[in-house]
Amino acid sequence: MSDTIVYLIAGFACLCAFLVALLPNILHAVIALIGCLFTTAALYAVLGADLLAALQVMVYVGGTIVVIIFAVMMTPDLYKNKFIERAGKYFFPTLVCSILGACFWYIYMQSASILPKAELVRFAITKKMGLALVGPYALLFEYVSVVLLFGLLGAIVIARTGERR
Amino acid sequence: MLQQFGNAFAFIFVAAIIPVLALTVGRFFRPDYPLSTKKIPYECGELPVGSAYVMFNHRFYLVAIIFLVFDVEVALMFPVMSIFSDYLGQSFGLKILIVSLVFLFTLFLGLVYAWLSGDLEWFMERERDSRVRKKTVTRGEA
Amino acid sequence: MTTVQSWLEFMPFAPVVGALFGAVVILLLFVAPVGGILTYVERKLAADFQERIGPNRVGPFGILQFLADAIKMILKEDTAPENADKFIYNLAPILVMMGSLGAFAAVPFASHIMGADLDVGLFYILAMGALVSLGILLGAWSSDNKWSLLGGMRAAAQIISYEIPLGLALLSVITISGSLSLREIVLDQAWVGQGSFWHVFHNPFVMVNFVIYFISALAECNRTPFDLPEAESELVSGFNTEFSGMRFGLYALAEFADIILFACVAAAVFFGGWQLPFFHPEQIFTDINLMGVNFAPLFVTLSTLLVFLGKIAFFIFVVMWIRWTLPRLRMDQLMSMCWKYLIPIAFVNLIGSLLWVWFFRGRSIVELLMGVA
Amino acid sequence: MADNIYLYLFVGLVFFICGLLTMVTRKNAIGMLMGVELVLNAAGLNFVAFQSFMNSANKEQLVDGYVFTLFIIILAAIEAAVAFAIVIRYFASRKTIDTHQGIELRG
Repeated sequence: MSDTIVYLIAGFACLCAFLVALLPNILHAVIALIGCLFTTAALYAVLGADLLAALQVMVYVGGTIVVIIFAVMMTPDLYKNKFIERAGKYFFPTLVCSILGACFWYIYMQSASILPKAELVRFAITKKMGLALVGPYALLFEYVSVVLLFGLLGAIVIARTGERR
Repeated sequence: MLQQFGNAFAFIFVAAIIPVLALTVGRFFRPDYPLSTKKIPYECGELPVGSAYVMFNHRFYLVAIIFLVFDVEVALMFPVMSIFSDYLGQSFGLKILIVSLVFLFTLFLGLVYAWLSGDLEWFMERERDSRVRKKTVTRGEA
Repeated sequence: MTTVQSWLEFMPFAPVVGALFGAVVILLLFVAPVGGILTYVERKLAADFQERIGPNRVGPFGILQFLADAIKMILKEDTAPENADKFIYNLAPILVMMGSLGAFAAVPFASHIMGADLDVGLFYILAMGALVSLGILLGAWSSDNKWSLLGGMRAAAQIISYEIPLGLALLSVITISGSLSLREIVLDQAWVGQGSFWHVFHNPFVMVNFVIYFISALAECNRTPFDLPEAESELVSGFNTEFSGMRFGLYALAEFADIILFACVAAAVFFGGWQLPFFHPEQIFTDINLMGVNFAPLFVTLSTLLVFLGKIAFFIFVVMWIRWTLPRLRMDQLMSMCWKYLIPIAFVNLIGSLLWVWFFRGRSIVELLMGVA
Repeated sequence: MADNIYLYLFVGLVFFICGLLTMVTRKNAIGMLMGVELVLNAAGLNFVAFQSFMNSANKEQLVDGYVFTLFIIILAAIEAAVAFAIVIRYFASRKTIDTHQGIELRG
C-alpha cells in the first residue's frame, strides 16, 4: 500500500514535469511546477531527508514560486497570450531530448548498479545537517551568506526601475 | 519516521479533499440560474473598465526579493540553531556561535543596504524625487 | 495518533487507515467545527464590546448560528466571472485549505494526541504557511477583478513579509530547546523541581520575541489591525471578492483555521503546550480502574487536552479583542512595521538570545533566580 | 517500501528532460527560467537519492549529499531572484520578454 502511494507520487511528479513543458498558459505551467516541487519534497521525505522536504516547500514553493508568480504578473500581456504553437514545433526538440534521456538513463544504470541492494535506512538528519553546516561546510556556509548578500544587492539594483530618475 | 510523514501527508490529503467535497455536495442543493449579468466582474455595480490585469507597483517585487533572501536565511539557521544547545561551553559551541553571528551579520548588512537605499519605503516617491531633482539641478548649475 | 494506530494494527492497510482516521478526526471533528464556532464567538464578542446583543435567534443564545451560516453557504449559488481562469479559480481554495489545515498535522494537542510527530514539526508548519499565500495570490489573480488583484497583492506582500519576523522569533526558541519537533519543545518546558519553565519566561529576549511572534501571527492571519487584504471599507472584500457561496466559506474557514493554528503554536512553543506548572496529570490519575480497564491514560489525555484548549482559547480571545481595539494600518505603515521594526528587533533578540544561552549555559532566568535564592 | 533507487533516478531524469524541453520550446524568458528550476530540482533529487542509498548500503549516516541539495535549493532561489529581476527590467524597457526578438542587454 505505501509502495503504491510512493509510485503514485512519482507518477504525479512526472506528469507535472511534462505539463510544465507543454501547458500553453504560463501561469498553469507555474502551477504544474508547484506540483513538481511539492512531489519532490514528498520524495525527499520518503528518502529520509525530512529537513530537506520542509526546506524545499518553504524556500522553493514559498519563496521562489512567489517570485515567479510576481514576475508573471509584472508582465501581464504574457498571461493572456496563449502560445498556441504547431505540434510540429515540438517534434525536433522532443526527439533530441529523448535521445539525451536514453543516454542519461544508460549512465544512471552504470552508476546505480555499483550500489548493492539494501533496505532504505532512515535516521534523524536535522542535527547531523546542522553539524555538517558548521563543521566541514562552515566556510561554504559563510560563502552562502555572502552570495545571498550580493544576490540581494544585485537583484535590488536591477529590479529598481527608472521611475526614480 | 516515514509513518509520521505519512500521517502529515494524510492531513494534507484530507485538507485538499474538504473543499472538493464541500463544493461537490453543494452542487446538489444550490440553485443554478446563470445570467450574463452575474458573470460580470464586480466593480461596485458599474460595468468594469479595462482589463483587470493591470501592471502594478514594482515595490511588491522588491519585497518578494528581499523576502526570498531572508527566508533562505531563516531556513538555513534552523538546523544550525538546533545543535547549539548541545555544545554549550565547548570550543565547538564557540565555533557555532561565531559562524552563526557572522552569518547573521552579513545578512543584516543586506537589510541595512535596502533600508538606506530607500527600498523599504512605500509612498515616499514624490518627496525623494524632488530631493533628487534638486540635487541634480544644483550640480548642473555648478 | 499513536494510540489509534495501535488499535488499528489488526486491520489491513492499518497505517494508511490510521493516518486518514487521525486526519479526519482532528480536521473534521475539531478544526472545522471550532473554526465555525469561532465565527459565532467573534460576532458575539463584537456585540459585547459594542454593547449590542449579537446573534441570538438560532438555538440557545444563538449558538447554532454557525450551522445556519454553513447551510446558507451550501445553498448559495456559485457564480464565477466569465473571464476567470477556471482552473486556477477552482484550485485556489484547495491550496489555501491545504496550507492552513495541513499544518495541523504537527500540532501537539495533548500528551497523546498529535497528528504526526515530525522531526521538523516547526519547520513543517512554517512551510505549510507558504501555501496559503500562494493560494490567496493565485485566487485573486484568476478572478479577473481589480479589487481581488489589489487585495491579493497586498495579502501576498504582507504574508511573505511577516513570515521573516515569525521565523526569527521562533528561531530564538530553537536555540533554547535544541529541537524542531514540537513534542520535544513542549516536553522541554515541563516544570520539574527547579528545572526549566515555559520558554516565554526563559530570558527577556524571548519575551520580546513572543510579542513579535504574536504581531506577525496576526499579520499572517490577515487579522485586524493587519486586515488590509480584505479591508471591506476600501477593497469591497479584498482577495475573495469574486468567490461566492461555499468558496467564500472555505476562505473564511481557512482564516479561522489559521488563527487556531497560530494560537496552537504560540501555546506549544512559548507557553508550555499541554503542561501547567505544579500540575502532573500522570501522578494524579495513576490508577482508575473501571470494570478491569485502566482509564488513567484517557484521563491524562483529556486533562492535558483541556489545558491546551484553555491556552488556545485565551490567545483567540486576545486576537478578537485586538480586532475591536486597534484601527487598521496603512500599507506603508504595515511594511515599515515589518521591515524597519520587527525584523531588526527580532535580529537583535536572536543574537541576544544566542549570547544568553552561551553565557548562562542555557539556564533560564527562573533557574538563575532560584539558584540565587 | 519503495526501496528502489531507479524510481528516484527515473523521476529525476524526467525532471531533467522536461526542464530541457521547457528551456528549448518556450519562447519567453520566464518559461525558460522555469525549465532551469526544474533541472536544478532534478539534480537535487539525484543527490538525495544517491546519498540515501549509499548510506543504506554502507551502514553509514552521512549527510553530505543532503547538504549539496540544500545549497542547490538556496542557489536556485538566489538565481531566480536575480534572473527575474533582469527579466522584469528588460520587460519594463522593451515591453516584451520574447527571446526570439533578440535580447540586447545594453541599456
